[in-house]
Amino acid sequence: MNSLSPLLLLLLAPLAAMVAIVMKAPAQRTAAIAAALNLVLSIGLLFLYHAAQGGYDFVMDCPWAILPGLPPIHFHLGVDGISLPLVFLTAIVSFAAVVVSPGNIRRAPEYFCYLLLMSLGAMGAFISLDLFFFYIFHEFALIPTFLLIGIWGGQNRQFASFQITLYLMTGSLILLAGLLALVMAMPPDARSFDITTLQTYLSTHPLSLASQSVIFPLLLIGFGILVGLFPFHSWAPPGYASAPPAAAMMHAGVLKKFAIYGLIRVAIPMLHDGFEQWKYVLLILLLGNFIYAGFVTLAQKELPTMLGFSSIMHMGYLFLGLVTWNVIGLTGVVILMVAHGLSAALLFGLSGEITHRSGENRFTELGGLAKPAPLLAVLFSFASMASMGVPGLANFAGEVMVFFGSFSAKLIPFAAVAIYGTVITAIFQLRAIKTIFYGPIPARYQPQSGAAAGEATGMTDLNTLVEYVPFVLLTVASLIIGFMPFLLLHIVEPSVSLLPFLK
Amino acid sequence: MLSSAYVPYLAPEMLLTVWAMLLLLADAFLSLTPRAMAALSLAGILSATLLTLGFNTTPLLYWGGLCSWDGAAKFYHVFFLAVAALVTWMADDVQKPVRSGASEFIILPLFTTAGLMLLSSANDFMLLFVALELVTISFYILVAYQRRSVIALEAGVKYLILGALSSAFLVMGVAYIFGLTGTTLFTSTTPGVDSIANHFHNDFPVGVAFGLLLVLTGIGFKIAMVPFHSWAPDVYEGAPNSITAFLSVGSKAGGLIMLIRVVLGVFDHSTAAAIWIPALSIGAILSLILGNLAAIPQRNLKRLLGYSSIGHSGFILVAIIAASATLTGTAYTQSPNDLTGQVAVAAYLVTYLLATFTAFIVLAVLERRLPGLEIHHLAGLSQRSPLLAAAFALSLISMAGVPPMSGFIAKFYVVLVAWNKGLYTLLGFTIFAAVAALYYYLGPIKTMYWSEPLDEAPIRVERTTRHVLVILMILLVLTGFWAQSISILVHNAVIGKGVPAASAVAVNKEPRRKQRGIADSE
Amino acid sequence: MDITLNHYLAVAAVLFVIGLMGVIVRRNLIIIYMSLEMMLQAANLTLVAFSRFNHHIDGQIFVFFVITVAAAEVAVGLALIVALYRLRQTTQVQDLTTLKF
Amino acid sequence: MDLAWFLLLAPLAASIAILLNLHRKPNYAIGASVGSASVCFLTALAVATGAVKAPTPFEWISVPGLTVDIGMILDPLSKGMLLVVTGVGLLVHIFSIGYMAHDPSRGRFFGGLSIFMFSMTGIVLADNLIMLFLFWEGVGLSSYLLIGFWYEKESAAQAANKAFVCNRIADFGFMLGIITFWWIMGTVSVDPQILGQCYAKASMPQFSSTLQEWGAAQTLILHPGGISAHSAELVTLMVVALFCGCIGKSAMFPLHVWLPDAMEGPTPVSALIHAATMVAAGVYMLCRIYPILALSQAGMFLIACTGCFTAIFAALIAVQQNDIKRILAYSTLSQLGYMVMAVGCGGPDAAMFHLTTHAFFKALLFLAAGSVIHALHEEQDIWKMGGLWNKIPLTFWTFAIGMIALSGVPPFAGFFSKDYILTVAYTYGHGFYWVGVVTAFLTAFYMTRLVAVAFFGPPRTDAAKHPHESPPVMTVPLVILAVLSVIGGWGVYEFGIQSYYHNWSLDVLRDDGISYQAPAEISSAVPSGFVFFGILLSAFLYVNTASDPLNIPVLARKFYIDEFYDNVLVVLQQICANIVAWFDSWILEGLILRGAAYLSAGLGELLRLFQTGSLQTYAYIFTLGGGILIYITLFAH
Repeated sequence: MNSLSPLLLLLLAPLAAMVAIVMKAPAQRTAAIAAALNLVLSIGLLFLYHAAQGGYDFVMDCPWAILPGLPPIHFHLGVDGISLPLVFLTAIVSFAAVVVSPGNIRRAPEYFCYLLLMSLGAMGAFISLDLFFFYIFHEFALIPTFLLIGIWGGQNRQFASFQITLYLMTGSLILLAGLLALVMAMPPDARSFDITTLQTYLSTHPLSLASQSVIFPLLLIGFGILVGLFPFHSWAPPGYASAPPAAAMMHAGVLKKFAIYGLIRVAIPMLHDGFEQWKYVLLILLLGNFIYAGFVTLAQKELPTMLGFSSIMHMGYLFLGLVTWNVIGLTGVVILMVAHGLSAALLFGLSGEITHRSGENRFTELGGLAKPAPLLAVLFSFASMASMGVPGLANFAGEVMVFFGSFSAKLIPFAAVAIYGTVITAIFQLRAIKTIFYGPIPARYQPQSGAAAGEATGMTDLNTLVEYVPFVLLTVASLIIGFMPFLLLHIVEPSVSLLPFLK
Repeated sequence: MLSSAYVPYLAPEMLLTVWAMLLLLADAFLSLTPRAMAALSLAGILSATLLTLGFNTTPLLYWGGLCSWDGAAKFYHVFFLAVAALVTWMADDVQKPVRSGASEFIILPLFTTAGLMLLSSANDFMLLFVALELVTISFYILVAYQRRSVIALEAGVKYLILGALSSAFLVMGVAYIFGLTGTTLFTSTTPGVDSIANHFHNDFPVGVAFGLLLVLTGIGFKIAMVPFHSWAPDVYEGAPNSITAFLSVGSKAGGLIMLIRVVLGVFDHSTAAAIWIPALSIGAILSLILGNLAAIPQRNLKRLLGYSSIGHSGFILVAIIAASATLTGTAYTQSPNDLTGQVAVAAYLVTYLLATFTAFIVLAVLERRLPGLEIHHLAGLSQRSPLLAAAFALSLISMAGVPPMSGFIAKFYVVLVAWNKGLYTLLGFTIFAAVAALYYYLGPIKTMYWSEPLDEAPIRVERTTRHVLVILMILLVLTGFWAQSISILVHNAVIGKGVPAASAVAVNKEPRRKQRGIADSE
Repeated sequence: MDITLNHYLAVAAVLFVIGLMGVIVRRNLIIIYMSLEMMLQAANLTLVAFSRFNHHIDGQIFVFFVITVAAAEVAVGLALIVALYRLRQTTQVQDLTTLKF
Repeated sequence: MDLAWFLLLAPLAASIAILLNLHRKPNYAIGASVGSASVCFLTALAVATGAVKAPTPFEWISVPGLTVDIGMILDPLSKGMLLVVTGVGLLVHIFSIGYMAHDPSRGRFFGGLSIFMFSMTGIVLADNLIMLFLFWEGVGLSSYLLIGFWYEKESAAQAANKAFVCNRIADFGFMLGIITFWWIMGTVSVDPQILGQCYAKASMPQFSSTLQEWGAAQTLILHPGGISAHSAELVTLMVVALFCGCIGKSAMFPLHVWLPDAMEGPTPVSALIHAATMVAAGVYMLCRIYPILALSQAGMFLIACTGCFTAIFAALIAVQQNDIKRILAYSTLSQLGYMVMAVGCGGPDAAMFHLTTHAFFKALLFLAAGSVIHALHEEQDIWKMGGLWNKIPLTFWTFAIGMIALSGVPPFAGFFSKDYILTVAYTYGHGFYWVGVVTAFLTAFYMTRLVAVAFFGPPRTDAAKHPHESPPVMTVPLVILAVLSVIGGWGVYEFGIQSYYHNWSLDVLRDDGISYQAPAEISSAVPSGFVFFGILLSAFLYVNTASDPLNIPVLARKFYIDEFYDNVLVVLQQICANIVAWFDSWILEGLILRGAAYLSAGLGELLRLFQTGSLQTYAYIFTLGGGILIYITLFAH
């Protein structure tokens, strides 16, 4: 299967846009066009994918490199029902992130290049079927994240950018050690970097329990750091709080999903005995995500940090779904990844707008913004409802399947905690809506009559098409999946059913 | 013993030396411009390179066994010539104020390079010592070349004293090894001829161990291994940029090939390995920790790179330890080439060369434009000169080992070989050091990209410099992403140790035990 | 009393250590440099002794190389020290501490 | 396409249209909303007559082992409920046209109503628990939006949050229940036939001892996954968990606190959502899954107790409230308690019967109260009214009819349904019966108090002196509801609401003496006597008084439940949150992470101190280091 794959376009579009931007093309427009192309393409792929039979489609495989001491590396692209939704997620969030960014941002060409690079990295990681590229592509995003937070970030950006970069680098290195260990622990003639080959081989010839129980925790910690598994979550809230909205959208919405995807694709199917052995640890840790992060979220006094912790908390659902390792739970995980990506991107984007327009992100100082900014209020409410798992928005479909799956796996107390998580989420999200949008309007957010008001900023709503289209797009996507989850399920479920060791 | 058939292998060194002498004479009698001198010098380097490339890599000994020729020798020859080319170009193009009319700054590196090349194929402690001193003495001059600068002179003197000290240790060590084995020859192609490798298979006298450790002290100085590292930060800071790069890459590589030839070529059997593996492990761990941690508070860029260079030595030492055949591991056998520690070292050096020269070219350019080379002087560089900022950032990121830069591949290899050999403790330190390294490499990037420039004036970069930088940047990314490019370069960089003359066809994969069997049967 | 190899080695070791001590404790660069030469000579003595007692000529050849190289080193070294003196009017090591930390 | 889908699509389309654009054009929004409600009602009529059949369901979620349809059940239960919802809904829509006429944001208001109609019909029609939960949350959402309609008011925003969070807490249990249901049954469908089969399964055990089951529940909690899916404890657990949903939605004790606060919303909302329909959804849900509930005696007992307690508890509080809407809200709580008690006592038909009549008269009471409030320019304190009976006669008379119906005076609707419940309760246990009777007395008492204080006596404020009668668009719905409140309970032979539901229950349930018992024949004279006594006593106390002759702070302060929640539970939770957050930022991130970072940097500072710049130090380090290295490798291992 050496023919070219449409997936290649997904990588080429941002690449071409970056080159164009370096060649002095108008930055935001070019980036937006590339992102839009990707979005259209990924939607097209959703329809073209041979959903019914599952498995990989749009495969392209060409030998890439033979490194000494390593099995051959292939440039192997392909998507199945698990990665395709994530490709869509990447495309839509990238588009939103590009469009949301202010066009007159300083040093625009650099900014959009970094954003595109993040998008490229995430996209590449999801469509790669070779461990080497799977890993490398994800790392593409590390330095752009550092720079985006550092250059265009908000308060405390220096500390946050260093912390997020170093922490994630640590995670990546541990992950690298784990992946290497995985490949190297195989008998020499069976070693491969190819994910499909590895899956086939390891599902029939599992590694010895001893090596599995050493390698799995490496992968778990590596991926766990990247996704913010308790107690490795400390990088996320300050990082997201300081990041420019677009970067936070990309990272919280998309890049974090890489780790969950990695656990589904690599760690658990390939090291299933190790997983069985360590899953109780994972269960304890995910309780930490729910309860600990949930309580920390309740105590936050600023919107962005609250969202940061809440996104940590919601990773608990994904982990719970993973632990079930049955079709229902895993399908739920995939749906929920997309759903959480959309809602997190929305929330971070809107939080950026609120902070930008009101000049404030502390709950004590905000209030009554629904009057001057009704559209913002509506969209934020939608996003919060999605995050709370209100039916009709995408998250509910995923969460409910995770709950069902975990019952099916007899993880009843954990399911109970997870369901209780929706209560905690409701408490803090509703409180956020209330304090930001409801109540009397502080005088300084009254719409300004005269333009000469100086520094006193009248609160403005999302006015132009460009301002609200990205948010509306994300909301509509969430609503469509929420109302019609079967659209996505048809794609996801057959591929999930092909995973090995399903219970 | 002297077989003229093998003389051509020495031709590149000879060519360089003779050419350098001719150039010195020409400088005395003709009034050549420095540019012409540099062009001539580069021409010499180019011809030496072409010569070297013409040789195949079949391992053999020549010159009566004083020199060896193998994949490693060829690789390091080319490597040093590449370094020399860059140094010469830098000396002419971006280091104008340093050379200040005198041509020795351009010509001396030729001698150094010849010495390094000789070092990479030495098979005898005597030759090794002479080659090493050729390198060291020419470096004394180069480091202190700006003799009106206090800093440069101070650096030169420090390098001089400590270098001489390490030479003394080295000679003393060699004396003991010689005394207890009766020879200075590493290995021999002829069973009848005495060589060090033919001794000590069952017992390993303390005296030889002592000698070996003294030799390691001398080599440790060259590669800036802790605790013999003290010179590095000071000399890096004081020397001209091109020379710092030369020291950092060339001299370090010279020390490493020396180390490989000694510990892997001669002393790589279980009783001796029990001596040097712990010693190098301690050195590696200390280098990783000290180099990377002490770099964190540094404010001077050259000094920072000096400390980081110590850290890099730590990484490479891990690979050398993993290269020991006495450690058993689970290497992958299906790929056409084995990944051995030696290959990892070579790969590391290639990526290190790219990154280091990129960094020092940028620093050399900036030296003339900025009030100093402290980190804070870089403020806003990305706006004053996007090219310089990008080049410097890429080189730092590569040194930090962030994918997909070429430095990642190097670290990847190191991790891989260490993993294969089960060196988990060293691996742990490696990962810790990598994170700490990222910390201080991010610092200058931060300053270049975030901080507001103190001076808005754009920095113009000359055309040649620009082109060289762009090429280096492309290589930095390309070699990382198309990782095979490095492996093509380095897959042969393996010493052909102890190959019996009878089967001179040989391969580097010849099992160790077999050689020992031959030696035992004598 | 027979003078054995060990005696030579001992003398050489003592010389070496004296030289080393000189490098460490003396403050004048010239003296330090002389101490370094003493260390090299200690090595040479070792080489010659081994050569003599083991009946290998290689060691003595090596000594010539060492002497030659040391001479070259001294030439460069002294030139450096002179240059330093001309610039700073000192050859004391404690004055050479611009580069530190 | 099946016509029945219009029940869902019409309000959905209206709400989307209003969300997208029409909220800026109130009159179009009203048109869309009222139009969609009319379509709903007409379709519901068609459905009820059997002209429209249930549509083909489509798969919403379908993975191996879990199938969730979107489909409809059209059985007597849902048809009856559908008529109530759409009928009362339409009336409230019409009433709102007048009531909200002066609010600039009324477009948004009608949008919320349409979302509500969409969700509520969804609940009624849902053929499985997940679909029911979907719409269940949907009504919660619309309730949240409408309670917080005047979001500038801090109290309204707070009340909206409270409502949502209380419902969420309950839904926590409900969701657990749904999933347990699926685990036991292998399906989430609530199709009566499927439930009937499960019910008939011989393997389904039945229990009578609560204590015995509590021990089993402990086993379950301590040993997760350690029991088989069909074990008895699990069934009880499932029943209790499912009942949790009802506790939230129907505002049973202890989650009743949100309903009185929900009165912050516009009055039509209170009438429709927080009195007539949405809060009754919990009861409807219990009736829908009644065959499953009946499997657990302990569960049923718990349901009956909760309902019974809430009934008398809320009635007691209502006695001392002064806000007209709050009195009605507590009355709603109390009546919901009745219904839940009826379900628990084995009379789902009684519950549904009361639900229907209650929808009529409580909607009536709220709308009439709205009319009063409208007339008095947003005055809600009954002690600031007075003497209204002849100034706004239409409102007064309809209100009075509602009050009489609620009190259970024969032959008004409330009398029949309440009597039926008491009968069921008597059959189940005499205690429940007597509590019910006392509640009936209290109901009569506080309703009479309300009417006496608000409508009789001298006007106590200026506003009360010059009220104005509401426009016809508001009074016509009142009249229609008043008529229904009078005749709603009547039954002639086999024709009437009571026998309608009775027939339904006989179809669904088996007569095995446990889940359904034929009601005992008791006289309705006793409760009626209590009711009359209550009315008379209250009239005696309250007609022509200027202040409340009773003064019972514990009732006026609602048994201090709100204070307990706000000052203990919420504060406790916040303290926990702050402690954990402190730990996170100071210990985990601060001490451990930054500690590691600072330690590294500090160590780096320390290490660079070796680099003194002195050549002699370097030589010393060189020698010493070399010596130590040699010593370690040669001698120390």
